Amino acid sequence: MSTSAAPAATNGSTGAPVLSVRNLHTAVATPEGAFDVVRDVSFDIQPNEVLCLVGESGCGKTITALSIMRLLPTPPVRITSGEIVFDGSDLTQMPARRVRDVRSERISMIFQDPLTSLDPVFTVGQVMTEVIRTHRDATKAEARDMSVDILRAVGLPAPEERFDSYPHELSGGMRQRVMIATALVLDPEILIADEPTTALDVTVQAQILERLRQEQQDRHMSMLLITHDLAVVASIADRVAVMYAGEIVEEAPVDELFSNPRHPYTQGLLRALPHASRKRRELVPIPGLVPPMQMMPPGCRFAPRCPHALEQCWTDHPPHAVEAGVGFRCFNPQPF
Amino acid sequence: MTAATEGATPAVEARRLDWEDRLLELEEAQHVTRLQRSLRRMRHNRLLLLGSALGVVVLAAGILGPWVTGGDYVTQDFQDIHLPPLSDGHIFGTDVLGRDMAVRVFVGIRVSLTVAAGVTLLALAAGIVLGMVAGYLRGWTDRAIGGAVDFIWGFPLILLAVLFVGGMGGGLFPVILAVGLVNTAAIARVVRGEVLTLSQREFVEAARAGGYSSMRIMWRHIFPNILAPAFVLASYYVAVAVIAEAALSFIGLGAQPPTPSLGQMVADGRNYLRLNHWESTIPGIAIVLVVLSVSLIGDGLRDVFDPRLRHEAKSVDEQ
Amino acid sequence: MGNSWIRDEYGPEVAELADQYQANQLDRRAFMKRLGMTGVGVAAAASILAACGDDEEAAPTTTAAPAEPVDSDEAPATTAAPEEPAATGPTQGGTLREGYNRDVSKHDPLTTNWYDPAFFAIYEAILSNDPSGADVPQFASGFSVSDDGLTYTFDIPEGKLSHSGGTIDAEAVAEFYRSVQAFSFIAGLAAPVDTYEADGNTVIMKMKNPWIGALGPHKTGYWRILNINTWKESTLNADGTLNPESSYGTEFADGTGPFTHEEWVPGSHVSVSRWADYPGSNTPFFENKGPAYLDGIRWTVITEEGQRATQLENGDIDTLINPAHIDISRLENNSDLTVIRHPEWSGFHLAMNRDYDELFGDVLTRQGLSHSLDREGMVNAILAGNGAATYGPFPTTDRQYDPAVEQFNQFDVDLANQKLDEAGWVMGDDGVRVRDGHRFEFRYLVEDESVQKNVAAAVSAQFAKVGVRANLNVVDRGLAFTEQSQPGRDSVEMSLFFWLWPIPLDVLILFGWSATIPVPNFSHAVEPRIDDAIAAWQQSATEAEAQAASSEFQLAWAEQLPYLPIMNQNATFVHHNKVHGWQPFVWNLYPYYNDTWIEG
Amino acid sequence: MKRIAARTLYTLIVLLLSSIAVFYAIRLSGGDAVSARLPASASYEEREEFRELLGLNDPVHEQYFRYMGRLLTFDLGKSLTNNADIFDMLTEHGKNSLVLGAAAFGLVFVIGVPLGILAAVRRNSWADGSVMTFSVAGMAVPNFWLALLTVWLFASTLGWLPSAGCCSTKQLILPAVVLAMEGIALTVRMTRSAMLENLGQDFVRTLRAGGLSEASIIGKHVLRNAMVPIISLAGLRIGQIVGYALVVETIFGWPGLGQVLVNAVLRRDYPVAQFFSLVLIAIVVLSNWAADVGYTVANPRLRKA
Repeated sequence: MSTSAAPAATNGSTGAPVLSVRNLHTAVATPEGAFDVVRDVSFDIQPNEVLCLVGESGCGKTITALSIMRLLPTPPVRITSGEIVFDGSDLTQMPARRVRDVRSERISMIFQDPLTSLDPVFTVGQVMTEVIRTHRDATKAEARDMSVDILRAVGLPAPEERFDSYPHELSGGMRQRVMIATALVLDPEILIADEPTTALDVTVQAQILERLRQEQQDRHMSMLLITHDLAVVASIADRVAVMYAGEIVEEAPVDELFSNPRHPYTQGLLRALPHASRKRRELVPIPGLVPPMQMMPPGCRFAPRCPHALEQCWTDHPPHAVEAGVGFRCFNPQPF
Repeated sequence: MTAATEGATPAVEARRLDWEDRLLELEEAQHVTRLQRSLRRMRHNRLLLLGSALGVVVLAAGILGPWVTGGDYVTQDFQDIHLPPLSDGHIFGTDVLGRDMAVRVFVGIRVSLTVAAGVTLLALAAGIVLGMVAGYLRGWTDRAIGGAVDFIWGFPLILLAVLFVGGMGGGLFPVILAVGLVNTAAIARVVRGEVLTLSQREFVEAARAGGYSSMRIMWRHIFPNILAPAFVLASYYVAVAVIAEAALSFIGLGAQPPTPSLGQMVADGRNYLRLNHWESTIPGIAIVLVVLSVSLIGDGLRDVFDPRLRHEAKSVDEQ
Repeated sequence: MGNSWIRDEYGPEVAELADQYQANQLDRRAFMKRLGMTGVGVAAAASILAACGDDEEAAPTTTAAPAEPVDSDEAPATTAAPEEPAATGPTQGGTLREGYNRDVSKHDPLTTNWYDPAFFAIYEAILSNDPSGADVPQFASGFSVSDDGLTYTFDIPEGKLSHSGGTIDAEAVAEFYRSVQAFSFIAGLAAPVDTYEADGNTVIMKMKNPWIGALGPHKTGYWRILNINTWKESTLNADGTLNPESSYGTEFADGTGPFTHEEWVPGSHVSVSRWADYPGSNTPFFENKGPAYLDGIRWTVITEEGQRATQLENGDIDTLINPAHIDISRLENNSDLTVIRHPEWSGFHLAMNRDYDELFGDVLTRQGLSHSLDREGMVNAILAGNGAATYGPFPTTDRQYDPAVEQFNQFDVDLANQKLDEAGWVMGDDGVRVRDGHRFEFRYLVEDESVQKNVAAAVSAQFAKVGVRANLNVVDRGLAFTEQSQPGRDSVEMSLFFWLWPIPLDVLILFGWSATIPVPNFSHAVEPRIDDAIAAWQQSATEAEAQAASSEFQLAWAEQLPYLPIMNQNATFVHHNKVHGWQPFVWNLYPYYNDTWIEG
Repeated sequence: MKRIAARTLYTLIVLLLSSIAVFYAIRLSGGDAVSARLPASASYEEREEFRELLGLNDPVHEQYFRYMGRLLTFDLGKSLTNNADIFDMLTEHGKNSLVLGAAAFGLVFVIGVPLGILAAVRRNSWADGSVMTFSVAGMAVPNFWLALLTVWLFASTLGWLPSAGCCSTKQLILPAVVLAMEGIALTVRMTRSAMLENLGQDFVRTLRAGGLSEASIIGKHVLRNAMVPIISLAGLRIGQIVGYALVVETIFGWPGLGQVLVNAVLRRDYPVAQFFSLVLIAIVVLSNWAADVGYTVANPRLRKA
C-alpha cells in the first residue's frame, strides 16, 4: 500500500468534492533545520458537509487550515509539497492576487479568539463594508444593508447599532457573531472555523455552534471545523478527521468514529472523554507526550505512546489504510 | 509512563525505554537557566556585540589614553598650532594654542564617561528608591512622587539643564544634577510600574500573608526583581547623559576650560573648520563613538532582558 | 609712498626711513632706533610712527581712498585691494546688509551700554575726524577755540531738524549737552568741561581748565546729538529721575542723521531706513551732501565667528565688521571682496583685584606674572598675527605711544620665576607657589567669547608654568561686569578685560584712576604716579604737555602694572566690491553711510 | 468631563510649580542684567539705585508675587536688557519658532513614518538595514555637531544654502533638518516596531482572510493601529524639539524663543527668562495634553473611558 493513497470515499455522497487536499506537507524553518508540522495530509470536503478536524493543540490542525487559506506566516512556515484543489485549480500554485479573490468570497475563515482577531480601531461596519466592497461592486449603502442583514441573521441584537460599534464595545459572543457574519456575508462555498468557541463562555458556545450549524445548512455550504473538543464534534460533524503530530491518523463518518474507532490514538481520545455512564466523569489520559519536532519517531509517530505497538511500528511508517469506508494509519488496529 | 507497557514484547519495551532516555537527553540539552538563555541571546545579538567592542575601545581611550599620553592637556606650543592629524608627535594634530588634540580627546572622553557614570549612579539610586516608595506605599505618596516624576520627565532636558547650569554657574556638577534628575524620573517611572505589578504576584502576596514587614518584603522580594529592568533602562539613558553633557559644554554651560570636554572642543574647533576641520571633527567623532557604544549596549541589553521585546528578538535570531 | 609732510618736517633721511618701515623693510624697534640716531625726539618719533600707520595721516588729502593701516612689527602688511572706480555714478536704492560681530545696543546715546554702527547712521556728532584724523565739522558748520583754550565755539546752522521734525538749534544742542552732563553714565570722560551755553547760532563750551582732549568725547557715540525734548518726554519721570522703562532708543530714536531708526532686536539685528528729509551734511569729506543713496541698512549680529566670512562669501551680507582672524587671509584672496584693516584697534588687559593684596599686593609679583607671558606667541596663535603684543597700556599706533614701555614686561620665564622667588613665593610640591600660608591660586573670570576664552586659557597655562594656578570661570558679559564691579573683595580676583576703544588715553584714565574704584577701575589699584599723570593730562593745554603726561602715564602703568597688558588686535572691515563709498577710517569707530551705494 | 477637569488642574499645578522653580533657579547664582543695561563706567551706587528702582533688591518671594500678579493681568513686563515689550518679543520670536518647530515636526513625521513603514514591510532587506543604520546614526550624532557639519558642507563648501539667518525658506532648511534629525531617527524605529508588532496581530490574519489587499491591510489597518503609540510619543517629540531648539536656534542665528531664552538666561534678564521658560514649558505641557487627546481619538478603546 502506498502512503499517497487517495482517501477512501467515506460517505454516501458520490458528487465531486468542493475541496480536495492531496499529500500536503507544510514545514517550519528553525535554526536546527526544517521540520514538517503537517505531513502528508489528504482529505476531501464534500458539498454541504461538515468535516471536523480533531486533535490536541499543536498537532497541525490550524496550520492545515491556514495552508488552505494561504495565510501561513511565511517565513518561517511554508507549504513544501502537495496540492489543494478547489474548483479545478491548485490553491498552492495560485498567484497571491487570485488567492485574495477566493478568500471570503468563496472560502471564508473564522478564528479562535474573537477579541484579538478583530481590528480594534475600526468599527464592525467599516471592516464589513470594506470586505464587501473589495469583492463586490456595491455602494456603501448597499454594503451597509448587506452587513446589517447578515448581522441580524447571525443573531446579533440591534444590528444597526452594532454596525457602528467598535469591537471593544461588544461581548465575546457578539464579537464571534460579528466574525461569523463577516465570514458569511459574501455567501462562500466553504467556511473554515478554527476553534470558534474555545474562547467563549460555555453558555455562549452552544449558541454559536447552533448558529454555525444553522447557517451551514441554510446556505448549503461546506464547513471545515477545527476543534479539540469531541463534544463539539459529536454535535455538529458529518465526518471527522483525527490528527496526531501533523498527520491524519484516522478519518471516518462521525457515528462510525464514535462507535468503532480503529486507531489507538482515537481510542485514547474517546476514553479521555467524560462519559455519562461513568460515575465520576473520570478521565483516562493518554500516557506520554507528543514527540518534539526534532525527534519524530521513524516509524509510527504514535508508537512511543501506543499500548499496542509492535516491533514494526517502531521501524516502518504506517500507510493510510482503508477498511469499510474508514481510513486510518495503523499496523495493529484494535477493537474498541 | 508505565501504563502503556502492558502486554508489550520485550523488544518493543526496550525500544520504548531507549526512546524515553533520548527524550530525557534532549530535554536536558534544552534545559538552560534564564541566565544562560540571556547569555545566548547576547551572543546572537550582533548590535550588542558591536556596541561592546566599541565600548571597550572607548573605555580604553578614556582610561588608558590619558595614562599613556601623560594626560597633560594644558601645555601649549605657539609654534605648532593647527597641525593636522598624523603630524610629528601629534597623532590627532594640535589646536589653536598648539595643544595636543589626542591628549585632549582622550581626557575629553574620560570627562564624558565620568559625567555619564555620575548621572547613571545618581539616577539609579534615586530612581529605584523613589519608584519603590511610590509603587509600594501607593496613595498620596505615590501621587506626589508620580506627579513630580511626570513633571520632570515631560520637561525638555536641555531647558532644564540650561536653568540648572544658569542657576548654579558653569561646571560639570550642575550638568550631572540636571541630567541625573531627568534620568531619575525615567527610571522611577519604570520601577514604580514594576513594583505595582510585582505587588500583585503570588510570592509577594504570600510574603504579606505570612506577616512579613513591608521593609522586608521590599528589600527581600521586590528589590532583587526590579534591579534588572532598572539597570537595562539606566544603560539606555547613559547615551542621553553623554549627549546632554556634550550639548551643554558646546553652548558653554558645561566643563570650564581648560578642562577638555568633547562638546567644548567641537565648539572651539568650529572656527577653524575650513582651515583644519580635524579640530572639530575628531572630538565630534569621539562623541558619536561614545554615544554609539553606550546606546548599542543599552539597546542590546533591552532586547535581551526586556520580555516585551523578546518575541521580536527571538524571531530575528531565527532568520 | 606719500610721506611728503615727513620729508617737509624732518628731512629726506627720516622720510626714507618711514618709507622703509612702511614697506616692511624695518621692524619697529629698528625704525625707532634709527629715528633716534637722526636726532628726532621720542614724542616726534611716536607721531611719525603713528603717521606711518596711516597713509591718510601721511597724505592728508580729502580723497576717499581706504585707509592703509600701519604695520607694527608683529602685524603682517595689510592689503586693501584698491577700490575700482565704478563705471557709473552712485545709484539710488537698495538695502545694505552688514554683518556685525557683537550684539547691537540700545539706540540712546545717553543711557546705552555701548554703541553699534547704527549710531553712525541715525545720529550726527557735532564734529568728526576726517580721514587724516583732523577735527572737521559734522552737525556744526564750523568751530573755533579761544587762545586760552578755555572756550570752544560751535556754529550751528539754521533750520536743522530731528527725525521727528523738532527744531535742533543752538539752544537745543546746548541743552542736550547739559543733559549728557546730568544723565550720561559716562559724562566723566569730559570732566574738564564746565558749562554749555547757547549764544545766538552758536554753542559755547566753557572749560574748567585748558584741555587738549576736550573734543575727543564729543566725537564718540555717547555725545551724538539727539532731540532732547522727545528724549526727556520718554525717558524722564516727572521728578526728573530716569525712567528705566523708557522706549527711547528701543522703539524709536530721534537723531539728525541720514537714516531713521526702524527696528532693534537685540541678539539678532538692527535696521534703519533713509530719512528723505535729511537736510544734508556739513562734513567736508562726504561727497554726498544730500539724503542717503541707500533705502536702508540692516545690521545682522553674527556672533558665530566662523559664520561671518561664510555669509559674506555666500552673498548673504554685503559688508562685514570683524571676521574671524583666521578667515582674513582667505577673504583677502577673494577678488570680489576688499579688506580694510585698522591696526591694534582694541586690546586685552588682565585686571588683578588689589583688594586681594596677599596675591597681587606687591609689584614684584605682578612683574613676575607679566614676564611669564609670551605675548608675541599669543598674537601669532590666537590672533593669527592680526595684532600686536603690548607692554604698556597703549596700542603702538597711538599718536602718544611711548616705546619706552617696551623695556618692561618682556617674555622671560627665568626672570618671571626669579621675581616671584624674590617676592617670597615658594614653589610647593604640587607645582603651586605658596607665601605666608597663601597658595597662589585664584579664580580667573573671562567673558564667554571665543577669542577671549583662548587668551584666558593661554594665559592660565603660562601662569601654571611658573607655579601660579588661575582657575578659569567663563561667564556671560553682563555677569562678568557684575563680578568685576563689586567693591573690595566682593569682586573676582582676576579677570580678563577686553578693551574696545581706538583712542586709549581718553578712556584708559578711568581704568587706572583711584577715583574710579571699583568701577571701572576693576583692579581697585591706587597708583599715585598714575593719578598724578592723569591730573597732569587733564590740565595739559599743549601737545607737548599732553605727550609728557601721557608718557608718564604709560611708563607708570607698564612698571607698576595695575593691569597686565597682553596684546591688541586689529579691526578688520570687509566689503563686497559692488558696495561703494563705505569707508571705515582708523579715527572713527565705524564707517559713515552717507556716501554708500550698491552697484547694480 | 472629570478627566478633562483633572487634566486641566494638573496642567495648572505644573505651570504654577514651574513658575516658582524657574523664578528661583534663575536668581540662584546672583548677578543680573543691570550690568548689561548700564555702561561699564556706571558706579556701584548708580547700579544699586537702578536695582532698587526695578525692585531687584526686594526678597525673591515678594518679587515673585508681584510678577505673578502682573502676569495674571496680562502685563508681561519688559526686558531688563533692552526694555523691549515682552509681549512684542513673544509675537515676533514666537512666529519664528513656530515656523521652525512646525517644519521640524512635519519633517519628523513626513520622513520618519514612511521610512519606518518601509523598514517594517521590507523587514531584514537591505532597505530595512539602511533605514535602521540611518536611525542609529541619527541618534548618535549630536545635533550641534550635525549643525556644524551641514553648515560646513552646504554653506561653506558647496555654497548651496545660507549658513544662518532668518526667515527665508532657504534659511529654514538647515535648521529644520538638524532639529528634526533625532526625532526622525526615533520615529523611524518606533514606527517600525509598532508596525511589526501590529503586523503580527491576529486581526491582520482576519483581514487577510477577508480577502483585503495588502495595501489596505498595511496602509490602512496596521498603520492606524501603529499610529496609537506614535501619536502618544508625538507630544514628547514636541518637548524634545522645544529643548533642542535652544541649541539649534543659537547655532543658526534663528531668532526664535529658544535663542531669546538662552540669551536671557545668560544675561540674567529675569522677566524675559522666566516668561519664556514658562512659555516653553506650557508648550510642552499642552503638547503632551494634545498627544493625550490624539491618543484617545486614534484609540477607540479609550474614547469613552
